[in-house]
Amino acid sequence: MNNLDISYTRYLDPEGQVTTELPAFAQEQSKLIELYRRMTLARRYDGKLTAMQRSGRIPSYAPELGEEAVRVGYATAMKKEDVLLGTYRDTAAMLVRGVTIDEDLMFWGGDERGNVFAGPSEDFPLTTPIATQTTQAVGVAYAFKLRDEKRVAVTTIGDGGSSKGDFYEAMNFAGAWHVPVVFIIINNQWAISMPRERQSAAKTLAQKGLAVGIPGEQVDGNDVIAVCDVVSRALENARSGGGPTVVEAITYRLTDHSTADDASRYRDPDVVSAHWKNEPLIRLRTYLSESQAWTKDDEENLITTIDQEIEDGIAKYEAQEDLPPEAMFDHMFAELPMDLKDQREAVLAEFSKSEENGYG
Amino acid sequence: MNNLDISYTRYLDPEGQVTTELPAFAQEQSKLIELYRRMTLARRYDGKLTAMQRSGRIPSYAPELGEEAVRVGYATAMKKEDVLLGTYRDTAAMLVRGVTIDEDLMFWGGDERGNVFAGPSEDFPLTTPIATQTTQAVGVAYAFKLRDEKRVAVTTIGDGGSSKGDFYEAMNFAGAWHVPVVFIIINNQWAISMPRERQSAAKTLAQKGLAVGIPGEQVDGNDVIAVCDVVSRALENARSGGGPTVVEAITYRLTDHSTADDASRYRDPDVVSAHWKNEPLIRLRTYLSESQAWTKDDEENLITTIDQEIEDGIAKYEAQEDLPPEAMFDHMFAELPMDLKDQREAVLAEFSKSEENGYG
Amino acid sequence: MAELTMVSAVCQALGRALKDDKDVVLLGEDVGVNGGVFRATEGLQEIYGADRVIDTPLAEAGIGGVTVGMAAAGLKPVAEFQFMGFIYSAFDQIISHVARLRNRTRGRLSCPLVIRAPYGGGIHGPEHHSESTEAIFAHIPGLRVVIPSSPLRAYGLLLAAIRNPDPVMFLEPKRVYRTVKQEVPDDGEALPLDLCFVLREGGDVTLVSWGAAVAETLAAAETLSGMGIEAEVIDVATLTPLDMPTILSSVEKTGRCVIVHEAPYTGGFGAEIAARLAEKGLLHLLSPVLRVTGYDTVIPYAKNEHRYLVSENRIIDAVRRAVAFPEEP
Amino acid sequence: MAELTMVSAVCQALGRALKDDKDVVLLGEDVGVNGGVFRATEGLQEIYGADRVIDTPLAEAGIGGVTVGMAAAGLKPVAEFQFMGFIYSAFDQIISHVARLRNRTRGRLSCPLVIRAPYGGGIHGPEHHSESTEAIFAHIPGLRVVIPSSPLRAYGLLLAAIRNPDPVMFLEPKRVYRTVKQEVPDDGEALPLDLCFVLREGGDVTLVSWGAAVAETLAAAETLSGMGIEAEVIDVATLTPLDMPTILSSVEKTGRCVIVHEAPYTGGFGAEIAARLAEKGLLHLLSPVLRVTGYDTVIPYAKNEHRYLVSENRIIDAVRRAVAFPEEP
Ligand SMILES: Cc1ncc(C[n+]2csc(CCOP(=O)(O)OP(=O)(O)O)c2C)c(N)n1
Ligand SMILES: Cc1ncc(C[n+]2csc(CCOP(=O)(O)OP(=O)(O)O)c2C)c(N)n1
Ligand SMILES: [Mg+2]
Ligand SMILES: [Mg+2]
Repeated sequence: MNNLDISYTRYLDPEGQVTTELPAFAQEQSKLIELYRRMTLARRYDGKLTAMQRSGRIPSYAPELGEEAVRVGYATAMKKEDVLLGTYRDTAAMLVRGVTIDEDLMFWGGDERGNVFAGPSEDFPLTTPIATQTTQAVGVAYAFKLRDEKRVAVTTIGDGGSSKGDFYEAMNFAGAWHVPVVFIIINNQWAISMPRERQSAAKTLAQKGLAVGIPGEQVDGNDVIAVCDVVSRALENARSGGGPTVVEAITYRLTDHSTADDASRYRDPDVVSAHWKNEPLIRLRTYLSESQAWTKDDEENLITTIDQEIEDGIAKYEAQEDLPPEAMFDHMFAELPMDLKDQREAVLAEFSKSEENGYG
Repeated sequence: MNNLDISYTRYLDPEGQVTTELPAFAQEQSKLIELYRRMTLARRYDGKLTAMQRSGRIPSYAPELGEEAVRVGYATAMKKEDVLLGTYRDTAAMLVRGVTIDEDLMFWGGDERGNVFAGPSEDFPLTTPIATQTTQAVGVAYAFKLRDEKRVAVTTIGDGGSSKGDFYEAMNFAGAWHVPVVFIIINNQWAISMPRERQSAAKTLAQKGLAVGIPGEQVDGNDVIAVCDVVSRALENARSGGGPTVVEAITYRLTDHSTADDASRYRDPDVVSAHWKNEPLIRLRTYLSESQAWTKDDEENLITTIDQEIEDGIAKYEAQEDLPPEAMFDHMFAELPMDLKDQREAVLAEFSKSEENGYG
Repeated sequence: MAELTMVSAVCQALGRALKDDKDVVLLGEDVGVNGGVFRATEGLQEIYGADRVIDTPLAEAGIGGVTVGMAAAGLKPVAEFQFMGFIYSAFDQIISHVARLRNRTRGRLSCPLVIRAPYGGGIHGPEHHSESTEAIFAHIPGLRVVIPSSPLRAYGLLLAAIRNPDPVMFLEPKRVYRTVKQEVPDDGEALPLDLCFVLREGGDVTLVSWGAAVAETLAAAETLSGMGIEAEVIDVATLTPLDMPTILSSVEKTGRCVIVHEAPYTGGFGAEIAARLAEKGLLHLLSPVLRVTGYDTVIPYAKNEHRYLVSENRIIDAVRRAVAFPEEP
Repeated sequence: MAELTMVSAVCQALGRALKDDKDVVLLGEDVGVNGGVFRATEGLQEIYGADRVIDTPLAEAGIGGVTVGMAAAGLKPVAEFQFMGFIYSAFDQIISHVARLRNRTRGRLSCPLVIRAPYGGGIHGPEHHSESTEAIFAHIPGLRVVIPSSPLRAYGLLLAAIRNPDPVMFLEPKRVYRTVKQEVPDDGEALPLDLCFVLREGGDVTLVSWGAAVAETLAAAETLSGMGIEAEVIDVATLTPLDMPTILSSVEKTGRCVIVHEAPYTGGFGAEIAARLAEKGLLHLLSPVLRVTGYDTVIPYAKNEHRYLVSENRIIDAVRRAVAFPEEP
């Protein structure tokens, strides 16, 4: 079998001990505290969304428990003018990018207006059909290159998604066209019930880039410093004309695939528990505490502030006006074609008849 | 950039000189003569088909001038019970497999009966939609494995086709399922007007296998001994449970992409002429002559025999009864559904009215 | 005998097929240990092994292609696509090969396979989980498109589909996966393909439907009966090849027809049925052929979905317009 | 001014668009140096550069996806799929994203792109080079499906498609790429989308067609005129959104309608038009709505292809049946 050579980056081990000298940005404690804050927001909000689904307040949700470091890390590495094309599990990254909680809640609540985020106004909405975002990212990157803009398209995909032909085609286009795009494979070891080992005979997922001649590397996806560092370098490389990179971030899905899933059907709870010792928040907190940069009080204050932020977001979400019935017509085209007018009228007539005070 | 390690096999160089000790089978001159005969048949028949298209006797054809060694080599390496899933350019391989000239002519003549070859009755017909045959090959190989049959599915694809997601998915399935399939990338340097270098940033196409954890290697596709040898080994490995392999055979398309193409629009005729010195027949003929195993007379006799064989095939093809009009209905389903009966009647009525003696 | 939901009836049919025919294999994402995200293959891997109930990598074009290869090589694969919204990557295989292999090879090779996919809205699923694109498949010569609307028909039609020597698209209306239960004996009896099922007789109007919308159609028929309008209700079941004789003879009797489906209006399969009536049944039509369907919009996310789906009220309105024609009801 | 074939008119429109709007880019397999396998982009790379007339790797799903990304990022990409038979790998992008991005984001992002594909049979191409699957696209809400049938309409409609802020599937009937020439001034004038073109007036029967079959339809109309039957001929041009008012008012006048298309009968877009007549024009119909179409079979390889394609004779037969109805002609 052919030899390969794939690098793996980690700075903080699961016990919060530094294994290699930290990169420059991580020498500033304020930066690390901000990363910690972002991960904590992700964790708390994730728990809230899961709870809201359980109590019927939103129809479905794809949790990211245990995977916060990857998303916070890469989103922090991005510049505002870069463009993100994520999957359905990239909520934490969207928050870092500037999507507000009420906007995000609308999405999960089943309202298209949740995709109208003003913050990162060129970012794509979360994508359901797996891997389709990756070729789109190449198109976005092509536009950047053509217009000579120093911007990068960032796209994510799961370990499962990395089996899809679209992803391969995306990498190949990116390599052939040498455009500024970074592919982040978020390897959380599971694609619903399919474990990583059975998804592909490839020893690493980073080596997928080799098929198309673009560099691939691995990073400890539970080490937010490492993710941020590796992605920053890939971004700078792309921004300065160095072309695309594939980054495989290795993490672990600590919970069900989605609120419709029951992972206990297909994986051993003991193995899952064992993975809790690798989860990303503890290690950064330990490091910060041991560096005297974080106290119990800080932790409590942070959680209080974040929970309030979340509650405020929920309140704002719940105060939104309901979607009008005709909304389903009004954004299909820049201008509603004549042929759809009757249908729109019919819907209006039906629901003005039967609904007195809007959607209930 | 990551390091890779891809082997390249060649036994005979373009001048017909042995560069490495020949493999066992090639020590027998009769075997080499048979390979030479097969390549010569391919060359002569290819010229004939091209001429027939020019004179309007068949509507289109995809020539394989210069690429005979790959197809003759891999098809010779296959066992009868293996199954081939080729592209539109694999005519030479089909002849080796036992498809007759009249059957093949029917295909190119625009008659579905050309796909009813009795020889290799489980082989797939030539495939037009690029790369779709590769995932099918994995399904065939899966059936072999499930039934515990010692057979291998062989599938080919072009350098252009190797960019398609289907091919990647096929390799990934094959790796994950460890099924007996051999992927042969026939890199003839061009996909219509797209040169290999712009198709992908990958330095070799063999390394495409690495993305999915299956071995990849290169072979001189104009050295029929090398192709036969490398593919034989891959086949034996697959047959004995060793799993899939990707073989990149490097050759050169010496003529137009198809009879509808005009390659002078996009490539330099001088470069093409230079490639004539690498073409596969000369080097084997030189080697055989220099080994005193082949004379001018042998050559003349061979060509006479082959040309006769081709003429006989054409005569048989032309003696075929015309396709009846209703043929388009009669193989859509095992049994014609009620709902199609009227349509079939209509066609029969229309063409019994207007055509007195069949298709003209 | 226990009563089964439609999804359990599907599972029972799959188990039966695996048991009866060693060439039958199931494949798809999460169909193995997990038993499918809807549990349509629950417990089957345990009984028939991971070689015959096969978890695939996440790659739909690949699933399409390997299924073709398996079928041509003598197996009888039943592939599950997790949702119809994710089947599109397999279109090339479905259109270019599944539907054509027999014809291309004049029967030398064939594609005795079944492609299963849950389809339709109404479960408050995320985007792309609510598609109804059956009309696309129904336009591809060489495919059979079969849609059950009850546990019994799911069992009988799925067995028929698996035993059929040609490819079948078996589309399962997931909205009714668990809404009704029926006694479904595991007797291995298939139901006939290529025939409509007349679910209710009536002389005033013909209601033609399939899939999940059959439920609202039947409910509307009951309500209409209370209003003195007797509707004949036809479940098309096999869209293609279409059993037009059954529909035609009903419309010859009633003179009026309302077609009900969840898919968008324009180019939905309802158009084909209406068009055939305009061709073959014109002299019998006493009123316009009406279609009660989804709109020509993307099916909305959960919050607005109920306003898109066909409702009993919309069916009743249409029937009353048809019956009153040319007056307004 | 030189007369242009349809394919040259396409090329002229593309050149015009590249010249007028720096955001326009072309991409596809062999569209660059080679100028496209049909020469629809001939010479354009030389003028506008390899950055704007872009050869892609051989990967249709990828072409679909990068086109979406380009469009959302502010370019106006025009993607060529070499033949309609190879577009299926891009379906996921077309159905899941092209048709939906505006709606999903309530207009925050959009897809101002054009997807071009030569389609239809009659050129004795190999298998998979002769597809007519326009009905599939016409069933997808959010897409415009536009089909020119002459050099002038190719030029004007393609410019309109490129300037349209929403995605357009622009399907070019390759059988007539070079059969007629017309003067096509490069005046940058677009033709209106979403409207049918009445190509010939007549009071006895309405012939509705699009694409290559318009040629046989017009020829049939001439022949019929010699038999005393005056046909109105409508080129639908934009299948969706459909301009039903133009068709309806013609049928209100003639009372008879024959629809002609090359695609298979069942579920072809002709069904939609016939269905709408059965709904909105019933009282005006003096005879069954007939469809002259391809059959529900795979379009045959070259040798039998002419027996599949719609012929002038078949159209004439159908019209005579319609006009004679209820008698046999
Ligand atoms: C094309 C496609 N196929 C199937 C699905 C259904 N599905 C949703 S998530 C999922 C597993 C994805 O696993 P992975 O890519 O590892 O991402 P993760 O969910 O672990 O983040 C599947 C099969 C889908 N959304 N899209
Ligand atoms: C899916 C698909 N896309 C496009 C085509 C049109 N086409 C036919 S051959 C060809 C180039 C193929 O190049 P390569 O794979 O290198 O094979 P070669 O023709 O050189 O043998 C193209 C684009 C096709 N047949 N199938
Ligand atoms: Mg995963
Ligand atoms: Mg090639």
